[in-house]
Amino acid sequence: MSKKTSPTDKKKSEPKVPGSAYAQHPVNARLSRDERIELHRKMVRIRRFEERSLRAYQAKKIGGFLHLYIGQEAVAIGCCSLMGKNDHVITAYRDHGHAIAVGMETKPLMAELYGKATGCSKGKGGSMHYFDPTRNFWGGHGIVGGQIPLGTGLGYALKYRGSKGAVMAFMGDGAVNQGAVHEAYNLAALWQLPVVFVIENNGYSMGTSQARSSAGELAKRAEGYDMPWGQCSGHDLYEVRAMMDKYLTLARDESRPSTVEIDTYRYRGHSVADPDNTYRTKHEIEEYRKTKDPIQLFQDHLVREGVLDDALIEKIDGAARAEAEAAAEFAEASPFPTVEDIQHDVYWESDHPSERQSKGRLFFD
Amino acid sequence: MSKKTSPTDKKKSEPKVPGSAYAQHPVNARLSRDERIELHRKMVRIRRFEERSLRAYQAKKIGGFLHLYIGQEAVAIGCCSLMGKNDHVITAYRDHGHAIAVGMETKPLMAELYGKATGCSKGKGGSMHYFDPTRNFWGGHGIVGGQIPLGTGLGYALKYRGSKGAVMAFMGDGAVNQGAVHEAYNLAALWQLPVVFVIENNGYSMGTSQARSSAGELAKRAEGYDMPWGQCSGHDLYEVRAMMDKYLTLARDESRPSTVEIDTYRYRGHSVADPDNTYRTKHEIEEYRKTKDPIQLFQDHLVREGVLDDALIEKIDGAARAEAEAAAEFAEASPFPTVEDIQHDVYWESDHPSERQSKGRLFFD
Amino acid sequence: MPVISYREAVRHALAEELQRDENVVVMGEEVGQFNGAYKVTEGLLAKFGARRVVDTPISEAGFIGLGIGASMLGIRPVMELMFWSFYSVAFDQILNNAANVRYMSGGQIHCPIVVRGPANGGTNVGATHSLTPENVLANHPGVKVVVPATAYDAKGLLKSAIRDNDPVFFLENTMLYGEKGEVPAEEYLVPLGQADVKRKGTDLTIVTYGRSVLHSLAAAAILEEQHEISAEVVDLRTIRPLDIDAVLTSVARTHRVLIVEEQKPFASVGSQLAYMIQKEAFDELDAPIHRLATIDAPAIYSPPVEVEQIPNPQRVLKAALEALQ
Amino acid sequence: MPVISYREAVRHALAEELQRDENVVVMGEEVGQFNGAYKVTEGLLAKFGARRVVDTPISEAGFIGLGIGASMLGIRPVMELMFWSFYSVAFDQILNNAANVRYMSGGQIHCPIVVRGPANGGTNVGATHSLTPENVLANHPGVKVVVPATAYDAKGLLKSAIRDNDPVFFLENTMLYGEKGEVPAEEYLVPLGQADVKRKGTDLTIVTYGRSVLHSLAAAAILEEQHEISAEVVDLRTIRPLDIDAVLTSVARTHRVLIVEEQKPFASVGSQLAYMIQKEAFDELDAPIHRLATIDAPAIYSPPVEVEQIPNPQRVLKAALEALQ
Ligand SMILES: Cc1ncc(C[n+]2csc(CCOP(=O)(O)OP(=O)(O)O)c2C)c(N)n1
Ligand SMILES: Cc1ncc(C[n+]2csc(CCOP(=O)(O)OP(=O)(O)O)c2C)c(N)n1
Ligand SMILES: [Mg+2]
Ligand SMILES: [Mg+2]
Repeated sequence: MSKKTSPTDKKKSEPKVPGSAYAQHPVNARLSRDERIELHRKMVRIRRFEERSLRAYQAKKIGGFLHLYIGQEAVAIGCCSLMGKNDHVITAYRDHGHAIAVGMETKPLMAELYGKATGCSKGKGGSMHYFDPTRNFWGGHGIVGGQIPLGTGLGYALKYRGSKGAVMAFMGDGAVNQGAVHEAYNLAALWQLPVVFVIENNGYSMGTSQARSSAGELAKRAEGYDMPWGQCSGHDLYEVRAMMDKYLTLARDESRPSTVEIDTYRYRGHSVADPDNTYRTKHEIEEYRKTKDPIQLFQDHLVREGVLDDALIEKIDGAARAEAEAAAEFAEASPFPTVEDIQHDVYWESDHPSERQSKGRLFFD
Repeated sequence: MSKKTSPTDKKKSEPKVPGSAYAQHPVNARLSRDERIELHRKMVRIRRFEERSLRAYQAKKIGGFLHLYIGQEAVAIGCCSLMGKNDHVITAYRDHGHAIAVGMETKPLMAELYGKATGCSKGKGGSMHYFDPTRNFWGGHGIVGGQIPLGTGLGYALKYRGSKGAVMAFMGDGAVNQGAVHEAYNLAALWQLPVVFVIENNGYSMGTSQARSSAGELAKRAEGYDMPWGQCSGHDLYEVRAMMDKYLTLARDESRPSTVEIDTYRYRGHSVADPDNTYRTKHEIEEYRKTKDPIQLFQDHLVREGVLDDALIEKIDGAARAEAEAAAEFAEASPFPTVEDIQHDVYWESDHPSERQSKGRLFFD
Repeated sequence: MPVISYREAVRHALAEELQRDENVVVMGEEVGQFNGAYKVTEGLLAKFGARRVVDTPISEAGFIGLGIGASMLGIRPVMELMFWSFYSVAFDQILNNAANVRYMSGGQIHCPIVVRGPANGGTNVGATHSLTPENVLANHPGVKVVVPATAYDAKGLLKSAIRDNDPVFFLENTMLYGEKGEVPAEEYLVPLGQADVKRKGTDLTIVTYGRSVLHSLAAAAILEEQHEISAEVVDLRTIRPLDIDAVLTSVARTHRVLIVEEQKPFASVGSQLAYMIQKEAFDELDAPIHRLATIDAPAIYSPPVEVEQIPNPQRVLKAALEALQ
Repeated sequence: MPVISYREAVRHALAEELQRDENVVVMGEEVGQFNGAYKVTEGLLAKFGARRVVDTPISEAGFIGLGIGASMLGIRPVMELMFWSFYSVAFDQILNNAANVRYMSGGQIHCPIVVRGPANGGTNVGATHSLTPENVLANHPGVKVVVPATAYDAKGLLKSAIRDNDPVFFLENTMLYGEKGEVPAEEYLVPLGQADVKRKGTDLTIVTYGRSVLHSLAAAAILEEQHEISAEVVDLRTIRPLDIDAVLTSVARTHRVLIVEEQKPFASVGSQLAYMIQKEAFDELDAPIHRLATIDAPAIYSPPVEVEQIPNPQRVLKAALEALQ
């Protein structure tokens, strides 16, 4: 077993003084007051949305898996807040945060969890499969690591078209051990595609700690492909933005790929079904909550900066709770897909019968 | 496209003076006169065997693919000459050299190429699928990179049993870009399995130069898994042995995996069907032949050492030619499998009907 | 007889075989410390230790390939795929290496490996997590494919699978893990390749396997009660080897066939059965062979709709009545 | 009409579509500088340049996944698998991503990708290189599967495939690359999903596709000459969508069916056809549906034996006579 540094002692970049060392980074310094508030608001909206979805799950309104992002909000918000119009995002099944970060409405998101026809994927995808191509959001993918070649292909398309954009292809710390990820690394490095591979390292793949699943440092594997890489803490939203800005710029301006490993933490079990009692201590979770909660940390920054005060914090939180509740009501009131709907959205051609060119039977019984 | 060193300027370890810098390495110094001659003889036997097989292919005695190892002989012989009784070998489809190196007889090898029932795989495997488990030789595998997890599993079995042995899992320079290889690296490093991953870097995967297929240095990818790695020239048999001895010992004594990249060269096309005129110059091939031929280089060493003289060289060569001819005659005279044989060797159970435990139909029509 | 769950039955089979044979190793994602994603392997790590019960990274091609390699040297790995769906990333190892290496070596090698895990829909996990690959697996000569429907069968078949010298792919079902059944306290084996008539009948043969057996039995009960129709339910239990004789024997008595399977229809196990039945019992058939399969689309997430996409008792009932027309 | 080879027909289709649509990209191992492992793409790099004709590393999961991702943004990649057998390492990308992403997104995404390459036995390349996965592919709703037998069909179908907005898997055959046929000089398309009666007949319907069409035609000629039997040969051309009506029309005239396919038999395309024919034309059948498939074992290397393992004219002839008994 190779020696490992645990996520907790790896945070070399942790601020030593109150306030973020990264607040002055140009990408943060230039943020307006409203923009800062909006970043905070989005994190709060994710958290309240997910807490509400958890209650819906417990009430058996939601089937299948529900992988909560609670604790990781600064990663998706930090990264996606840097998106320009030619930037694209793809991620794994823990996708609620990214969906809200790219600007999706919470009503269709909640409806998707309820399996309703009004869901963002018409109730066909569920929690793991949020999509919104109109917002450059390409899912939501269930097979660990399987989205990474797709993301690399988005980068390929950008370069092919000459669009000056970047792709953020998110994955977990467990996903780096999928072969497809490495094949994609090599392709991106060999062809110099504008892709930032973002490893959201929350320390565990289900019940397996990083040390029990991966030899070596995760981001460092990029070196084997001559790819630049970085590591940062994902608790401080300013830090995420500072780090990602550099690699997104590298992708957009020089079409160079990179790997960025962002340390983060999930408070909840792997999915709602995970009893979460075999692989980490309650103490570990509490420590994170107390000292590194990304919403709390950023809120503190903004209070210190004079951007937020208690009243505004309350107001934002209340609105986020109300929004989550409204989303649940919308979901509840929406209709389920019909049995006929099962065979829609399978083929482009059968969804566009008047444009169909092929003949013959497409479906069998 | 990332900057690459071509195989020719990478041979930092090349001897500056006539004679091998590695002759004095203990693993070489301790070789008896007869052992040295045997090493030479085996390389010559490989080459004559393959030249004979090429003629048979041209005479349409052989079907499918024929991937010749000519030019790479010092790699298989150097590596396999270090095998102890608990050491195991697995490789890809370019497997004739390894088969002879582990001690397989050339008659069943040639018969296999002819598709005869007397072949080492009963005519079922062909050139790409030589096997001899009694000699710890686990094939001969056609899917690029697919043998590497298997080899890792051999190492797992050794460790599980507490056998002090090592596995050499060979692959080409193109194979490192298969996902399964990386998954195996991580497993071997994480679990500290006694496997040496040997990259036989002949500069090309089919018609694709290393620079066009792989970002970064090949062996260096091992670093991403905290695995020790080395590079050496594969033209000098002494050098191969010196390098491999170190990593085999690491595997046997400390159960540590490693990756060794051995620079080598194939004179022939990728397979006999490759016209070999789109991706490298005749000049490049001739240069290798003249200055780096592994048989010639080792022969020169042995002549300088007073171990070989012209008469003995002639005798060895003559015997190797005669052996190849005898193998071809054996192959020619042997029977083909029958149509009934098609369904033998599919299931252990149907091959052992008296021990069969299952019921029902195993084969369909 | 003790009544235990399907989950426990699988666990007991694993424990007994771990106990019996030092070469048996249980390996997979989360099988040890986490006690199994579906708790099938609960307690095995504590009992047998980390040498025999091994947690792996998320590298299905890597660790299944590793298991195949180890099996060539006599280890008997029982690999858990958290979902059989993930065979998609290990396809080459499973179906080129495990299935072919004996053949390509002219019979010199065999691979006593078991790959097991759930393969089913009905839990709203969407298109990529609901593959039911028994047809794809069984298409490849060299492998064996088992799909047990009950606790009794699961235990007896898994023990046979682990002792088998060929690669055996064992397809469980998350919807069955909690189902209970009588399982003898003493050791027993169920041989691979032997079908089981789960209900006797005279008017219609329902050929099925896996969870669809339960749906078929439920439908058969309704057929009896409400329609005075006597349906025979033949549970294949094993797809390859296939007990076609049991099927033909039943057809020779009922002359009508409905195949029920939780599969996408095109080139399914049911297609194969239909071909064989009409070929080998043409004159016995009074009507076309009918089939009820999963509605032909990727698995939908929406919970109440997914219930209608896969076989369920009402769908079986309807199909049975159609088959009898 | 010009007579060109199947290989040239495929190449012309690629060239014409590269010319027509700036979004078409040809990608795969050795397709560019090496001119293609089987020389299908010869000259395309020289003509269209490295932006449109792209050599890849040996990373099928990686580059096909990349192609799928690019197709979501409107690129129309035509990916070459050097052998379709190598789908084994890209299975997840092909059958979880390309096949499902439209569905899982509720129809927001489509993947206009083509994956093409040879899928056949008969060239003595052994078990791992001789997969014929049309049944496995077509089992997955969301994809289309094409298996052309002639130069004319190959060109017309490939052009349709490239213009199709769904993922199309196009299975060629190394044994056919050198076969010549008439191909119009002017542009034409053959729609996917339309079978072609390659020979008219009255006594027996031979349903087949791919290279087996040629064997079936050869056998039909012998049947006519030596046995006075008139066999109709229906070439499916496309497996999914399936022109089942063409098959049923023929069966309604001949009342006897032989299916010929170069596939492992269990759960093959032929199984599916048999199910459908007996279901939809039960009363038209005068005898059981027969099937001739590859002899059920991994592909043997030995050249003269492999000829006997896969369908060939003599095996088709024998099977046809049996089907007529
Ligand atoms: C190929 C594959 N194997 C296994 C799984 C089951 N699985 C889903 S998530 C997961 C853990 C992934 O951990 P990580 O990549 O760290 O992401 P995180 O859940 O922490 O966000 C596993 C094993 C899967 N979905 N796909
Ligand atoms: C998965 C897979 N993809 C493609 C091929 C076709 N193929 C066979 S050998 C080869 C080149 C391999 O090159 P390398 O690994 O450098 O080995 P070398 O031939 O030089 O010994 C290719 C592309 C294959 N057999 N398997
Ligand atoms: Mg994680
Ligand atoms: Mg090479």
